[in-house]
Amino acid sequence: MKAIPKTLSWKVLAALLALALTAAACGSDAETTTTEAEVENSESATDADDGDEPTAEDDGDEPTAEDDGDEPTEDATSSTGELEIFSWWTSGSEDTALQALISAFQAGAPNADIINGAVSGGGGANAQAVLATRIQGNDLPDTWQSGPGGRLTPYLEADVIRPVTEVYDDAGFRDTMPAGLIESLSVDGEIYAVATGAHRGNNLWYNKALLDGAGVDAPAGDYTNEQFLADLATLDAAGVTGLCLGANQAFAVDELFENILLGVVGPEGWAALRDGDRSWDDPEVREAAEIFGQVLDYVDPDASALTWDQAILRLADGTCAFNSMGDWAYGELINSGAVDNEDFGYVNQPGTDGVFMLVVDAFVVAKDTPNWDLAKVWLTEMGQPETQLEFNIAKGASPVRNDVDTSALPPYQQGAADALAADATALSIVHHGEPAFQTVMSEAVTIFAQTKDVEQFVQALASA
Amino acid sequence: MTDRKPGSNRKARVVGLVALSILAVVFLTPVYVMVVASVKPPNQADAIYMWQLPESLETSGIEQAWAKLKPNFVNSLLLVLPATIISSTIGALNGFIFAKMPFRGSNVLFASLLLGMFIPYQVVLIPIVRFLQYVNLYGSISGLILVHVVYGIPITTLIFRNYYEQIPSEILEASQVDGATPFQAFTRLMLPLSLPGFVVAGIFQFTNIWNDFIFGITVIPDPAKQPITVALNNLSGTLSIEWNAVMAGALIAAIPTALVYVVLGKYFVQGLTSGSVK
Amino acid sequence: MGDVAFRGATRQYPGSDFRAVDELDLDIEDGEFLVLVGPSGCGKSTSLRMLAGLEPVNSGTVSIGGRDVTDFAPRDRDIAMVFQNYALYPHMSVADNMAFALKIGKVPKDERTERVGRAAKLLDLVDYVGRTPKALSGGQRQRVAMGRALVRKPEVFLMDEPLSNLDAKLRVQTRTEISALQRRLETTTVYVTHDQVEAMTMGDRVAVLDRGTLQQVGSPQELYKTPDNVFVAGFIGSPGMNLIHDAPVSGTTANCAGFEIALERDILGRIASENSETVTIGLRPEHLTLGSEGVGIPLIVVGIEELGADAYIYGELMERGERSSSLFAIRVQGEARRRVGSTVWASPIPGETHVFSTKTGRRLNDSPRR
Amino acid sequence: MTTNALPQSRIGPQPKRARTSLSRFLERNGFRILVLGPTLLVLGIFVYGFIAYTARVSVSQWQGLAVNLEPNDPLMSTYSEMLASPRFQADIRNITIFTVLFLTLAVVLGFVLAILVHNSLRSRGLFRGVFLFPYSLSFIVTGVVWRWIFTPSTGVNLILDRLGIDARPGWITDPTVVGDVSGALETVVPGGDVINTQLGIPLALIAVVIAASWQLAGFAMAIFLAGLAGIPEELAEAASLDGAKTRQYYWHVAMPQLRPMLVTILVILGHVSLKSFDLVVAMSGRGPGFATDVPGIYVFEQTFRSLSFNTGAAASIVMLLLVGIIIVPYLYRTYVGGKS
Repeated sequence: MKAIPKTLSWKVLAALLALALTAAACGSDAETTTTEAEVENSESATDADDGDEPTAEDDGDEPTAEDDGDEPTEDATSSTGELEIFSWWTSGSEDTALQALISAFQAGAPNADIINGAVSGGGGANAQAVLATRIQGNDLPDTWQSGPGGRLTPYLEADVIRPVTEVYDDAGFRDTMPAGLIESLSVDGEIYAVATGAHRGNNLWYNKALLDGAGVDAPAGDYTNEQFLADLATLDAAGVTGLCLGANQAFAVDELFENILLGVVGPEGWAALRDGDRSWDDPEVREAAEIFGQVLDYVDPDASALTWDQAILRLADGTCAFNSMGDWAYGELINSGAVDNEDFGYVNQPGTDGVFMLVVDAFVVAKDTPNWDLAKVWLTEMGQPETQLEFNIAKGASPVRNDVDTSALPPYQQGAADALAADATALSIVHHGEPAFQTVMSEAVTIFAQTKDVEQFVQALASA
Repeated sequence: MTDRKPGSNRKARVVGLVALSILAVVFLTPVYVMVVASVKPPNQADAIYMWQLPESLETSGIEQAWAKLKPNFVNSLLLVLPATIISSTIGALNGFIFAKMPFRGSNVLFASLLLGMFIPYQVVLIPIVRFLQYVNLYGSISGLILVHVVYGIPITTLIFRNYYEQIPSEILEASQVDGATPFQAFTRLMLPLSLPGFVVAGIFQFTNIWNDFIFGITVIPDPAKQPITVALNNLSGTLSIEWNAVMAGALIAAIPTALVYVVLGKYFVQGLTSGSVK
Repeated sequence: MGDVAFRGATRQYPGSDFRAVDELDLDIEDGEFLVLVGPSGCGKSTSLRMLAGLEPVNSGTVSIGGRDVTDFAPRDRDIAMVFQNYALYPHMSVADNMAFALKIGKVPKDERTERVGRAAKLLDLVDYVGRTPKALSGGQRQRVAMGRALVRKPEVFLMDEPLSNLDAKLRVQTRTEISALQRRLETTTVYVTHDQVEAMTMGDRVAVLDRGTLQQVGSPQELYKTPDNVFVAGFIGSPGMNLIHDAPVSGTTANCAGFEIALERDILGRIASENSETVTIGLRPEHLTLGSEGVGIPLIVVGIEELGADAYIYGELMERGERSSSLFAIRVQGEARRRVGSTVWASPIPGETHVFSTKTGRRLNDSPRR
Repeated sequence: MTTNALPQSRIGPQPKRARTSLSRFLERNGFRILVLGPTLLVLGIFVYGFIAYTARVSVSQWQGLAVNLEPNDPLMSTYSEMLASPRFQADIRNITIFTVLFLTLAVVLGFVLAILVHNSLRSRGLFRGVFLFPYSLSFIVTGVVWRWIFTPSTGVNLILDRLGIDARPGWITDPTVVGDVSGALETVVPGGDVINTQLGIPLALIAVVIAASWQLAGFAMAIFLAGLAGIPEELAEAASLDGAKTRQYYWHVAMPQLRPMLVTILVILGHVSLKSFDLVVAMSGRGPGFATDVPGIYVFEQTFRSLSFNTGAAASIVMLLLVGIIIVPYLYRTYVGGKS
């Protein structure tokens, strides 16, 4: 047996050194390939790291520090400095859409830099965790992605966002955006966010070939839950799995229930439930739960292993006939090579014809931001028709302005945009409920999916 | 090796090799899935096609992943190397004290130190951010290093304590009699004998810190300074996920850790054999 | 000056009710070779470790060269130690092992090399200085451990059973070498062993410990000839002293399995003052002769240990018609062998009888008393 | 050398003994203090300080983004509500079962791998690398791969079919909880129906156990390998002469020798297991009927999704207590009660 070679420790050291050198080499590469907007920033970061003085660079991006101190002296316009934006759009179409917003901003404020802080994962859950932590640390981005309705409540309670009403007034958004939407972004007469676009949540997608094969008529606008259940039964008898569901993610199951509920209670009932004017112990909620329970009987047995995108792909490849999912599914279907109105069709969730379940992306602004001027540019540019168009083409959503020329949009989105302008709206609870209630509902849905205990279910909702 | 040793006769060897090969295939199955998915076009990188070989090699996933991960790769190295070395060294010193210089109450202290490993990290995020802001390290790699070092200490201490227990105390007593101070005993005797301990602790810390996501994301808000896991996570969007890029990214991100195993794996075993005094 | 003194030195391990070393008082002279001997668990190693500073002293003091070193760290005591398992530094070469203490002590390199070289030569290790301990035989390792102590030129050498890991032949050889070396260097040496032969052959003086208490200290001859108590009597000597417990005293004699041994008057006086009716009689094997039938102590032969020139007959004592379990040894010479199973009669040589108190185990003979 | 020299040394204090008790204390303990001091300081803050903070939050009214440390009324109401919730009960059940199964499988697998690799004369390094590789991957991605594999209609079941194994387990989609003892328990528990979940083994967890073991068995193997290498060959030879079969040797001779390694593995994997989050989120999420939900997810969702900071904090305190119940007696026995 040999003793430890003395040289061994040197070998290890050498290996570490090699790693470090690789790091350095990659580092120099990195500087040349970062996007223009980040170049300055990442260079300074790398330099500082090399110098081993990480504390020194902090001052650079802490919003509380008066950044304007050094730079604005060179250029006296207010449109300089850095704007940190924070979202959960990091990849694919979402990233493309975000870049549209960023270029619009850069056109409006050519001397300003953008720090694009984005954290993906868990349907924005990671990003929200980071935000919650940063709020506790009083270190907020200048502007961040949020939703309307209950999503704004925690920020307002913590007093960390500021009204942006003046943007609406200055840019004339009030006249061009749906009142219902503006309402959902408002509290006590002040508006707190600008929307980038709206997704429709209450779509029922179906595989045309499967329905035909089982002798089921393609659903039309007046589709009812009775018909839906009958069709599911017919499909089942024909050996076809009725419903795809991405139950691996809780939100997909929640959304199925939400859509069924909207079909039963209608837009007014929905608003009443949301506002607390109606109890969740309501007979109509029970009825919706009953239907939900029956629908679940036809769900793909693989559902718990599938994410929403896998579920919609299963619909495209003919594994199952229906899927209830927001219209972000459309892009996924098209990407998979399926053809609209040929391979798949869509209809509003039974009973929700003429209602638009709103799933909205919007940006709020930090109350104490030193870069309010830049934030104003950001929000104003975001609401411009061209930006809205470009953003929503990429994102697969509908512009929230009613004066956008939607002819440039693909057929589905044209229809959705028109519907947004014409239909009654309901604000999604799954996406825009108050966080605490939303969690309770989600847990109740998960339990109900196993127990089918209507009483327990409505009690859980009612007591939340 | 003699044939009398259990497990070393020819038949056992063949059976062993067969068993190993089967296990290796089983172990590599998920890796196969990853590799295959990473060279497919995005819409083919899904469970439905998971077993199928790609029709043609598509490098877009790899390119996309590399482009996005490259800058953060460097950050991770700048983070992981010092954090691993520092926490292992502190663990070695602590382990030395607990194993070879016990004192009244040292076992209670050690046990309460170990409890630190079990803190659910989610719940300390907010205090961490506040603390780091207080000491002016928030948002910096140094701050992240500090966090990883602190939460690494219990584990490295445990590893080194268990390792040092195996080294006969007489060696240390001999050094005491030979006039060495505790510090000299540590640097001249224990450290040269500690390589296997460092390999175990180092592997664990390197992998843990390299793959950490939750601290990286909360302590450093600036994307230019974030570690690779955050960038890897960001390869997938919220509503659109290209699994080919994510899988390729995961493989790229695994290179340094895998490299560490290849380089150190040998010494992991070798070091201990030659280090023992029995 | 390398004299050593224990004063009431006591060590009690935490959580133990028992004192590993109980108020040890012991003086070791400069240049002396003192052996601490006793059965395992007697406290001999603990005593040595207290002297080395490896074990704290709960009460009492330890001093070296007149300095109270009780609270000193080992490195401040100017001692060198050889451990039972040698405790060589596994990652260092033989030379580095020996030079370690000098390096720590900032001895200049030239002198270091010179001293290590001399030690290596002395210990016949010259060819091995570049090897690591792994590559050495047991005997070589033992010599390295010695060498490591030697190069230090300390006030005191401490050796903790340094020969126990060697085979029998090597042990005898090394034993002589160590003794010779010590005599040459004249460095105070405290040597721990459980082997009384080692103790008797090596020590200038021997200290016998049992259950944490010092039983007797003296030259090997003193211990052999005038053991202070039953324990020392039984422990020292190979085979040990034959002991007959609870021998009833009547008149001027003690009855050993039917054989009456006459007791001197002053012994009888001490028995009387103790208010005791029995004594323990001790007889060395060489102080017994084979008597004719009916004369002496009756024994049934259970075994014979043939040593060539002479032999030991081991027999079981017949007490009141029953065999006792304790073995009796008789040294016989020449042709005086007996069959196993036969009965022999052992008759003590007058004047060579040791008498101990039944109650205290202490020696009752009139002898140079301590 | 005589005794009369000694009293002197007692009376006339030696220069070195003249030091104050403080300096003597420092001389003896200086190194310990120097080493452990900083560790204790930072861990005091980062572990115990933060635990205290968390405990305080858990009895506060803090919900929403604004810090609110007002004590709750009644003080423990967050706990009582949480402990009664079916989800949290399921989480406790899951994490307990998961930890037991995962530790068993990972240790056994790691041990078997270590023996095989240790005894393989050829390609030792290659195999070691193969088995260790999963450990280098990020949970967030391996979870996805394993979700694919355990998707019943497209994953591993296809391979089982191909191999002629006629079982189509539901894996992570299986909501079944076998061996439910909650009914039986409630007859024992005074007060009746405090148990709002099925106390049994959720089958969906087994898939997660397999995935976690796949990822971490290599680490266990590596540590066992190091341990095996440290066992002297004579032991194997002696065992062989004593007539031990290979299996008996490893069980009766090698395993006891590896006990310190086993402790290291159990503690390290145990804490990984109890905190599991990433893997489960990416793989099975909550699972059907919370069959694979774990406290880690609960803490995250309560804290950052529901913004119920008090509930999240309470859940993590309960997690810590759970750990405490399991680990503290063990730590005590191993490190405090035993040898000193």
